[in-house]
Amino acid sequence: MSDNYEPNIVAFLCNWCSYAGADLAGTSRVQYPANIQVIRVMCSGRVNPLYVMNALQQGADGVLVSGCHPGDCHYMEGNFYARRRLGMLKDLMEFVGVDPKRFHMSWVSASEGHKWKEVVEKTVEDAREAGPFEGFRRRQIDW
Amino acid sequence: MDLEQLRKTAAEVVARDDVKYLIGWKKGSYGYRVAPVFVEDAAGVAELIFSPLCTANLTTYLTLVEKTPLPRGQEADKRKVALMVKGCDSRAVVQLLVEKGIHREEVIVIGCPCPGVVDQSLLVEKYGDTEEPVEVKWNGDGFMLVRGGEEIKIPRDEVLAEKCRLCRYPNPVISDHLIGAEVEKWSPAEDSGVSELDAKDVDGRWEYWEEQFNKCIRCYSCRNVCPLCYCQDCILDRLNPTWINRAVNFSENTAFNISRAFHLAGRCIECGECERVCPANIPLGKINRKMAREVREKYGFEPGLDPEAEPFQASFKPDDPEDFIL
Amino acid sequence: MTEKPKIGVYVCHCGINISATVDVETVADYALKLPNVEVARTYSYMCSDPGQSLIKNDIREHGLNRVIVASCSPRMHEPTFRKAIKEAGINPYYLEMANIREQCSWVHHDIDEGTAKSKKLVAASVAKVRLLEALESKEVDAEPSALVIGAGIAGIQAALDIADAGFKVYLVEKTPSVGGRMAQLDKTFPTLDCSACILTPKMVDCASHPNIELLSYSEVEEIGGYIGNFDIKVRKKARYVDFDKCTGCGDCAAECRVKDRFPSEFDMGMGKRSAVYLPFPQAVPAKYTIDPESCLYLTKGKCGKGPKCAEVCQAGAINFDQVDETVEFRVGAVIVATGFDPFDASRKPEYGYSDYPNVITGMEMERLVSASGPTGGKIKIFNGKEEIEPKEVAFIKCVGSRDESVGNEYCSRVCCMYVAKQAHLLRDKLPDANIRVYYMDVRAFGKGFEEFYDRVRRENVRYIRGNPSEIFKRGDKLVVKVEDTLTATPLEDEVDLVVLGVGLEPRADMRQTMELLRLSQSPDRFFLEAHPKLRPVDTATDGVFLAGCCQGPKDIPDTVAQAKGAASSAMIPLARGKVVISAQVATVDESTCRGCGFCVNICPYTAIELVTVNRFGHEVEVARVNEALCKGCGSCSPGCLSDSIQPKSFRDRQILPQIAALGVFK
Amino acid sequence: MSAMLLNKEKWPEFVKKLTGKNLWAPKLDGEAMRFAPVAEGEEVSLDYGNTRVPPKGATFPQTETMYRFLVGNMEIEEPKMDEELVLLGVRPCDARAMKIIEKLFRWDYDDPYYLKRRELVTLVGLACTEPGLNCFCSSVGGAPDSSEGLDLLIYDLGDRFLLEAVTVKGETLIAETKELLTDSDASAVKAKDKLMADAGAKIRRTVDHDGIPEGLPGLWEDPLWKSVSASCIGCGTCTYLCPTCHCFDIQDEVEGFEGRRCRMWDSCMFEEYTLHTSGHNTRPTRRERTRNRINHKYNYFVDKFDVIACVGCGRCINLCPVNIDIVEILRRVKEAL
Repeated sequence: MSDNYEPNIVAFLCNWCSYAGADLAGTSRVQYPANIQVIRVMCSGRVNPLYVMNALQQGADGVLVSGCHPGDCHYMEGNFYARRRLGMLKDLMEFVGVDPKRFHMSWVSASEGHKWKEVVEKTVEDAREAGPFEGFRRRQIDW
Repeated sequence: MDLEQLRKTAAEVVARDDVKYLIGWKKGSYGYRVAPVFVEDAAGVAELIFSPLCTANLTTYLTLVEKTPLPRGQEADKRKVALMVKGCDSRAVVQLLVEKGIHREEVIVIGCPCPGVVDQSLLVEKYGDTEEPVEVKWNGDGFMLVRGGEEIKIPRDEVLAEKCRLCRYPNPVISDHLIGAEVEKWSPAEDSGVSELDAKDVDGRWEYWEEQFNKCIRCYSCRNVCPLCYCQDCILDRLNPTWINRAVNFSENTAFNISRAFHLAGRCIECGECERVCPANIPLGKINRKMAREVREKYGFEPGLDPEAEPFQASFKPDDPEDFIL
Repeated sequence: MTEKPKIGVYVCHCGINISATVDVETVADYALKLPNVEVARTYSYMCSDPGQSLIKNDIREHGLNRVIVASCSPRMHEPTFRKAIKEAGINPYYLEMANIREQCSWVHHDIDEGTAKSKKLVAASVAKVRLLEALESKEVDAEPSALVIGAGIAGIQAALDIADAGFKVYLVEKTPSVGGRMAQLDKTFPTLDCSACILTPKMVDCASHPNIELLSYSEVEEIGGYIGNFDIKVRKKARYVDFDKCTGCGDCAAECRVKDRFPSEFDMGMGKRSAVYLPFPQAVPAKYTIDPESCLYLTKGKCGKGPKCAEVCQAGAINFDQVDETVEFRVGAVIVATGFDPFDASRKPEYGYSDYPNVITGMEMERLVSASGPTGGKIKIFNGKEEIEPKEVAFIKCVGSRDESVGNEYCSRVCCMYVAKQAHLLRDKLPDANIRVYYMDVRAFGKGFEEFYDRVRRENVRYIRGNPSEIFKRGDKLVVKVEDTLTATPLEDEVDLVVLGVGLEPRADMRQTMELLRLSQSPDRFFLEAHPKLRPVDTATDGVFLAGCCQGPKDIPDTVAQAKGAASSAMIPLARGKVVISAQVATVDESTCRGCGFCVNICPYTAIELVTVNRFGHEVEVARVNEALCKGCGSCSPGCLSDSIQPKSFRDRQILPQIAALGVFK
Repeated sequence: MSAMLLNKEKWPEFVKKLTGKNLWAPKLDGEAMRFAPVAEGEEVSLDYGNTRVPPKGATFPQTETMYRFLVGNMEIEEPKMDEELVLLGVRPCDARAMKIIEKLFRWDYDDPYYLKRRELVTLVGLACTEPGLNCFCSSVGGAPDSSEGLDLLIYDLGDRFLLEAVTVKGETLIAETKELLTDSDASAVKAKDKLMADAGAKIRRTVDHDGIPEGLPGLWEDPLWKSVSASCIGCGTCTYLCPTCHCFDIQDEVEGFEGRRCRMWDSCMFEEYTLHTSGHNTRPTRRERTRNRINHKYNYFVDKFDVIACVGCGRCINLCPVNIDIVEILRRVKEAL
């Protein structure tokens, strides 16, 4: 691992809570690491767990999925589905030997700009500890 | 095993007008091999067997039959399919009912209580392969190998398939005709295969699976043999979008195997077919059983038991575990 | 066959909001090298008229068919740019926004980092926009009626406005009477209007209005559907009094065997009522209700030889066989006006509210000072020996507000003024009493507030800056322990009566309402509005609006103003008679669907059903989406193992390339 | 061509000499043998039946990059292909298979990828002494000591190896290892002949294909196809493990805006193999696909190239999960003629 290694994080945020929370962090000028790039989806329930695998395969060193707190889902139940699906995926990936530090899930509400910062910092820090995930890269092999 | 009762029941079933055929097992073309057989008339029932070599889960054939376009005016064949199942196989039938892959009225389940089947590769390893057809029978607590007039007693643990050591449902959970008496359940062994991997650290597990997935030749036999992989158009074959590239390399093989296991989480009924058919000997059962264990222990759910159950992947509980959430 | 994508990328400076941390020119140069990008430009404010014109001109001149705006959050300006490109003739859904302000320039310091990240976000947008699809929104009829939940002043005002405009209104109130908290108040600040005098006519109006169906003593049980077509189920609780027969004479209450035995909710427990009761004399509807929890007959099954009330009711209105009744109807819009709960003073045990009868809350003071209250407006307290007129009175402000220890960081906005008002009213009634107010700050920000505050101070009400730490008893006096922070003097102030200026809290039952309507809470736990500045009465759910204190503490004029705002917003779909159904809904590829019904199970809107179709001679079941019910959340999609159900604009084939773009470019 | 003897004591040295050349040999990978690179000093044992996956990947990789490109850019970049490869321990059936499929890759068009790899590879064969349970090479034109397709063939004579050069490449190898070898003698040849006669006698399964290539078209609609395919699960095991199966698919893999065009093994047993964009499938069920597999090997290929595209290695029989047995199918075809 080189000293100037910067982990590449892909994050999936629900439109109503977490994306709004990240926007709030912006309007509040909260500073956090630039390693994170956000893909907006309407609901955390939209996040196919295989996106996580796909992101790791395609160059991400860490993945974050964030949605509304339980009970606050704009679509009532989407985050509950996300929780079950991604919980399963996390177990599966850990069993296959993917460092659990590479994948996090969080609940960040529209009013939690500061929590968003904390979540990003934790995700980046953990991915940094886990190091580059080159072994699983799609193009690493006979590309 | 009451072969006479099996053949008699089978003959009655296939004689019905509303039955298309009966899917069972017959002796294979050589050695220990057993092959699936599709019996359409009473003459065919003589081929049927049920022995410790009948490992294949025939449930997969319920959804494997292609629905090719019918000429205009021609009616689809709506006759029932009769099917021989062991305990594990029967859970696949139930799970298919849950997922509407089949409807109850389309199938006649012939349940075969199962004292456990043998792992053919162990048999070959210990007793050698042969081109002559041989017989293996249940014998008291173990098995009996009959080869060229010679009878060899085999202790149960020596060749019992791993999935059977862990089995919790030796008797069919659903059946229309039960052949013979239910067998007494045994206490399932500790799943050491999974526990040993669990005990490793993540890097150790990654190393383990790296070696395994590198062997994968992507023949898709694991998927095709699985009674619950019955999508018309598997996402792993799809090009738009491409979830997994066709390229055969460690990255894509791993992605393929993760996806397959994920799609089976909360659905896999642990019949072990994927692992049995894998020409690369990848221990796929470990992944599936690991997920089944998580689903059972963390979510209190077991698939393939209740035809009225809500599908695990399409439901949630408000108090599902969330200790992993930041 | 889709045409080849021709993409225009527009990178916004946003003044220096973006350009200070992102080298926008570099980002544009980079974008120009990406596949299918024909034009890439920067501009100071893309959202301005000239900015939008720039895009429109390029669309016409260069034949662009896809547009990327790299600027602020799509939650801010996506509608703006959709509209702009639509005006220039391309489908509004051929737009993708890269959020390089809220999620980039504002949160990162380093210009290199900001620029690099912006490039990636633009690349991901290019990856996605190439694969977007043209969508058309559809219109469906809207039911020209509204539901208003809660009949306090907010609900009453909203209902009246909508009804006056000619639309049907269902006004649902949980308690037996309309009026809410305002009906309990004596006078209103700063004008000292009699609260009942200004409210009662409105209460009467809303009961008699031909367009208002008042459902008092009722609760909303279920809300389904969507803007324009909400399906409502309301449970009308059994009053055990025939609504049509009751004349409101009150004989029943007078003869009740448990007459005046129960604390009156209206009088904050200071007065008593019977088991059959009218909450207050001016109650609307003026119909009696039997409280099933206090009625002997209903709790014990027996009331003397027979219920007295039934005996004396000449109209024969008492009916113990009555059961709850469910009414169902459809409305086009919903206004939530469920109000607030006063802070429960027992949660500040140091003030001894639970221990000392002469520590009372502001709401109790309202009833005490009211001519129609339990004491007829006389200020009498019992000091343990005798009933006296208090000589020493202390008010304490900010009880349960601006107080992290009870979880309420917010200011309740009304306490400063109601305390001033009550001090004034007490001064009127007790000219010789010593009245002081302990305060942290005085916030007299409204129209006429400062003047009123000045007037009260001139009336010999002492304002002492200090937040009391404790109230305890010494003999028959209460001692307020406090430090006068202006003089840094510790005081132990002996008084007869303490009035706690309690704040406003979200209602205890608000979670029920949240779940009914899929609303969210802001950090203060009140309902979250769609935008704090620009959409203060809207919610995240289309067609659902907020009025009054359920959204946050406010005084009566603000409540009325918001109610009127909510009413006029709610009337938009009603007046138009049509609502636009989102184009971003889920769609099923029936050729690959295996009919397992997972999506049907998952959909919280029952928008998906299984239908039998003929596939080349075979009857197979497949999923089908009702587009009017679908909200486009996409939760169904990951549950679909064959990937057959996909939310438009957020399809897997649109998201996966985004993931690839973010991963590959480092 | 020359024949030389190698004393078994010198085998490690012989292997060591070859490791200078990007040497691959069968190694135990989990439970099965697989061709894998041999590091310098690593031992190579010739005591094995056959590899589970045939070595056809040496000339026809399961995944092969044809060229790389950038999306929206017309320039392509071709992969570099210049590394020589020596496969040590190839069974005669597998080498024969390479020669058979080469006919296709040289047919109407010279396939540059295949032919280049063929040119770069040297095949060192190992004659079979213990044929497997389901071997039937001698029924389909092969033999335990067939040298077709090989450059050099090794016989295990117990205490020594007999090396027979088959091609110039084989001669070169012999020349390069000359100092380890001694000239062959009559006793060695005699021992070899005896060994091979014994090996041939040990082959237990046979196929009588007489009349099959000509007869198959007449059996097009025969019910036997439905019967033999009913239990097929449609996986690619038989074809992927077949040394003569050579079907491939060409796909573009794009990640971000970079892509590559590659070809990879495909299998006629897969449903989407013949699936048209329209949704029409010319081989809609497993019946047609199974029929095609047999026809392709025993009819079309014979018709076109005058050789059966099956070398009797028995892999498809050994590993079919549902015991579909090509010998059995051919027996039934023969019966039906």
